[in-house]
Amino acid sequence: MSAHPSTLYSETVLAHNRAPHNCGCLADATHHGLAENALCGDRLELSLRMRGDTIEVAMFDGESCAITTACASMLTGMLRDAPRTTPATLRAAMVAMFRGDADAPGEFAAFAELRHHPARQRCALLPFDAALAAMQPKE
Amino acid sequence: MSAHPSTLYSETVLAHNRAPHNCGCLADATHHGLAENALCGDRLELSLRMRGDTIEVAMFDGESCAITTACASMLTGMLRDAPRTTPATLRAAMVAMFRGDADAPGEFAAFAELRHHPARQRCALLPFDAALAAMQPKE
Amino acid sequence: MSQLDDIAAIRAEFPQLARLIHGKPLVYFDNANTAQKPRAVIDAVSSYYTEHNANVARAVHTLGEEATTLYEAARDKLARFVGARSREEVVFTRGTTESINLVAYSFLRPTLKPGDEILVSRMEHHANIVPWQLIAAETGAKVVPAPITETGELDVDGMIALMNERTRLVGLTHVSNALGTINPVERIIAAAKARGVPSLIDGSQAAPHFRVDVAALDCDFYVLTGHKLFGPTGTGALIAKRAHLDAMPPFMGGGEMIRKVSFDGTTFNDPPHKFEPGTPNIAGFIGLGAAIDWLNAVGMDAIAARETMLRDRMLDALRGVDGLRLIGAARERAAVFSFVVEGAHAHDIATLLDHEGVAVRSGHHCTHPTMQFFGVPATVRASLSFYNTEDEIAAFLTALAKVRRMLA
Amino acid sequence: MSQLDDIAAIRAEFPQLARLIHGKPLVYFDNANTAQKPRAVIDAVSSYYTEHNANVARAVHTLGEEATTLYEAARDKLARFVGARSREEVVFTRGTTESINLVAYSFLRPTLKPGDEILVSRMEHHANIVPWQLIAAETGAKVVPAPITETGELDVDGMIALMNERTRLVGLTHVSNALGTINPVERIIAAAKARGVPSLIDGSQAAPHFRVDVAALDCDFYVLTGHKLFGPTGTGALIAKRAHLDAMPPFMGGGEMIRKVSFDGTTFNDPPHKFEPGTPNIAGFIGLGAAIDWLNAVGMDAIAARETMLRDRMLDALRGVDGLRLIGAARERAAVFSFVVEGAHAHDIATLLDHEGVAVRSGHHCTHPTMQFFGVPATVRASLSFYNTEDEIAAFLTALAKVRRMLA
Ligand SMILES: Cc1ncc(COP(=O)(O)O)c(C=O)c1O
Ligand SMILES: Cc1ncc(COP(=O)(O)O)c(C=O)c1O
Repeated sequence: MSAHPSTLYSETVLAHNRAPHNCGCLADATHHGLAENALCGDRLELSLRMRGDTIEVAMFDGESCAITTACASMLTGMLRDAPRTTPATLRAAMVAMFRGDADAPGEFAAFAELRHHPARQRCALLPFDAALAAMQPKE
Repeated sequence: MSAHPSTLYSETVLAHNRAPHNCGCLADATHHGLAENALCGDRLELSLRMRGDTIEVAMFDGESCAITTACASMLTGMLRDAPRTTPATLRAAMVAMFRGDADAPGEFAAFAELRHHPARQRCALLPFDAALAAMQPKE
Repeated sequence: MSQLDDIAAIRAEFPQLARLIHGKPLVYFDNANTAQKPRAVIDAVSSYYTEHNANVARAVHTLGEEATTLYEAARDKLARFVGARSREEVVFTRGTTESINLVAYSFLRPTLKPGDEILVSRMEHHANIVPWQLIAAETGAKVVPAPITETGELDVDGMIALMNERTRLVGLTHVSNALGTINPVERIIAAAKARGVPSLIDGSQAAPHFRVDVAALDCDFYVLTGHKLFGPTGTGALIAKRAHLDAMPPFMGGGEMIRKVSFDGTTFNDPPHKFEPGTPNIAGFIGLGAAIDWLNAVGMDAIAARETMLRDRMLDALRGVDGLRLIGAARERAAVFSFVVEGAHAHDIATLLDHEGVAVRSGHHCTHPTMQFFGVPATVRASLSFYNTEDEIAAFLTALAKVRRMLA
Repeated sequence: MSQLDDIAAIRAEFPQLARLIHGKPLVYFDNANTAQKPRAVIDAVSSYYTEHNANVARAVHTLGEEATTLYEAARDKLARFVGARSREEVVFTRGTTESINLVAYSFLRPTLKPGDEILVSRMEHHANIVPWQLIAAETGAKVVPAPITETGELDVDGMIALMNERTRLVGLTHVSNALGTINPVERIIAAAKARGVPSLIDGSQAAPHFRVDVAALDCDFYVLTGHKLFGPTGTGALIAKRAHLDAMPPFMGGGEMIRKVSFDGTTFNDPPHKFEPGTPNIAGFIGLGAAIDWLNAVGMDAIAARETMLRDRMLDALRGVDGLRLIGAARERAAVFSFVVEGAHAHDIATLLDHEGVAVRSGHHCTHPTMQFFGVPATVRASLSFYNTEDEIAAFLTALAKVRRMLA
């Protein structure tokens, strides 16, 4: 049931993990979102600066595995000046990819191997869930 | 695990079942005891006329299977003018026989095959239990 | 054309059907007690242990992923097999008995009050009586029996008449394990729903014999047991409406059913996992998945058709036996027959039939109240499945005649 | 001379150990999660289904008697294996989780009052925390955590100091599944007994590794799970003092646990059957019986000796790895090792080790409070069994080094 292993930890993923983009705390964030992974206890926080329906900047913070870290690194890159609908759209594309329906756009295709690792899929979805949590109306 | 089947329903057992001894209600009974078999819902009532520590007469009544009926027929025969300890002694001999330790005395040896039918052993013990229940101090 | 047309080939897939009992070919007529397993099920269990054995939902290694995938695939298969609205509605349990206790403890008990009523028919298996009695005794509620008729059918109007504002749940068996009666569960479910009363249907004896569609039935709870469905022992399911599962507190606590545990407070996982604490019977459910695949390949409609044929043959045959009294004469019935024979005790008949290779059950079939209703302590029960044959019915009749001669 | 001297022959009895993972030989170091099964167990399950399949304690036919005899023989075997005082003390359950819930529901809950305390250590598995939390939430009692030390050992005096007149039960794991610590359970049992407090010992991780003597321990309840004991999934036991089992009300209701059912009142069967309603995991327990036979033939003392050797080798090896922090440093310990590695996440290590054929667990091991105590969200856990080898330890180390290079 498992495909060739090396493709899960591709050079793309490992490189993002070694030197993640947009890692840290966004000082002038307007929105914060947290997502947790019950399986490993990982927590990922995403902070956004939004103007209207546009995400201007996104940064992430937290202890996380290479899959989560690389995915958060890619996502925060994609969210620069992106419409607020982007996290939901991309998450749906990821889930479709895990089902084997189609590849996710851009660098996210690096996670295609997760279709053979259901236990790790949650790791890649964590940054999306944190972004969605951030934009959830609070009170 | 099962031995030759025919020996369980031996001619001895079948004959007792066809024409059981001491079947009916003992008009001048001093003691009554009831035993039930949860597996099949059978009920067997044993009535005794006792004088001091001696069982003078025993009779049984109830709907029961051939094993129970034959055993009750034999037991009530053995209990005529028997000491009150007889049911307990004979019951222990039956249980020992089911374990394969030794044959039970007299006609009860006809039930030796029950050692290969644990689910039916309770059938043969029912008359003994009714007798013991009868002699149990009541109030 | 159905695979069942070549019944010898079908039987060859059930290794135990080839067994000899006291030197005679086994005639297995105790299917309502437990069913025999096709080779595909036995192999699925073995191959889990020889190739994929690992715990589920915990480890990220290959074996753990394989075991989890196989285990959760069984849930998908069962969900589709019984027409559940979603896989999340399927909670895996040890069997029907645990499924009903789960509903009793988690759904009903928390809000049960003195005077509340739980309405079940008088033809229920103990599993659909005793759990309710336990929680009733604790809370002051009571279990109300709904009437049945002399023919062993549910008195539908009588049961509906007993539904009132104190009724907190209606429980009914889809098919009676003691009488073979197929109950008009739709009517009872609809009547309960009209009164806002939740319903539980015991499908233990239905799922193995015909197509079940839980969504169409629209009952609140449907329960079944795997070992009667040609699957491994120690498997079963509760199929429940999602809203109930969301609202119900957990039954048992432990690993997997939680999201986060601390001594300051614990949060629970989503259904169905909320109700599946600890390591489940992984091999068993993988085997149950294989059983469902097997049944789908043969086709439940073909199975039902063949069983109807066997039922009619058996009914004709039994009606022709002198001094034999059938207990239960429902028009809608499965191939399950309880009977008593004049001058011969059920246990003696069962033991002596076994000496001829014929396996039937004798006793009360875990339905004391039903036996009491018919005034018999015990019956002999012959219950058939699709893999039984007309030749076996003939062998059974010959054996029964011989047994009666012995006991006469 | 022990059979374990020919470890290749022993390994050959465990078919799954021959598996390749990603083309590499499987190194199975996830034994604390679930154990692999010897051929004897797999065959016992299969042969039940191909030869003896029938329900237990119900039918008088040959198959029913065979199944019942095999099932009840497993109870005798387990009773002897753990040194129970009698077979009636052994209640079969789905596993440790159900065993503990049974004690919570039937033993403790009926008399639990607001302010009552249930004392368990901070190194318990969720299975020995959450069931108590559920009944505590319902009754107003509370679950009190007993302290552990930085070395991952129980603070015995600290735990004893927490026993008071409100303490209704003391629960403690015999061996920690997260840390490997072997607890001095005798001291806690004795202290509890001196105060009239019943004790429950979680033997899930003890029974597979060394000889357990429940009568000598003299705890009130001992629980274990079959799948970690080289037996089938869906099996386990509660071993309890007979007086408790006699006094406890039933947990779940259904068939077999009753003597007589009527709508006017129901009487219950004797222990252990009182606590085993419905059709049990028959095949599973027959397999568990085979596992115990197998363990007895090899000898628990030989197993314990070999595991001590493996434990020492593994400990030396792990201590030599730069940047690796062992979580738990108890002196009395099993061959279970939790660790974290600088700059590498537990999940990444586990997944990448799997790519080298090495199966370890990563995560919280169902012990959130223990993880919180050590301030780590997750660890990698390598847990060994007697069938593991020194070569596998070497392979594990090589793989770990490779994984760290990849993640660096
Ligand atoms: C110490 C301990 N207790 C309880 C359990 C729960 O056992 P099970 O999941 O078999 O019920 C486990 C294993 O997961 C364990 O290691
Ligand atoms: C109608 C019915 N309900 C419930 C049960 C109990 O099922 P299980 O023993 O598998 O829990 C049975 C079978 O024994 C049954 O026939």
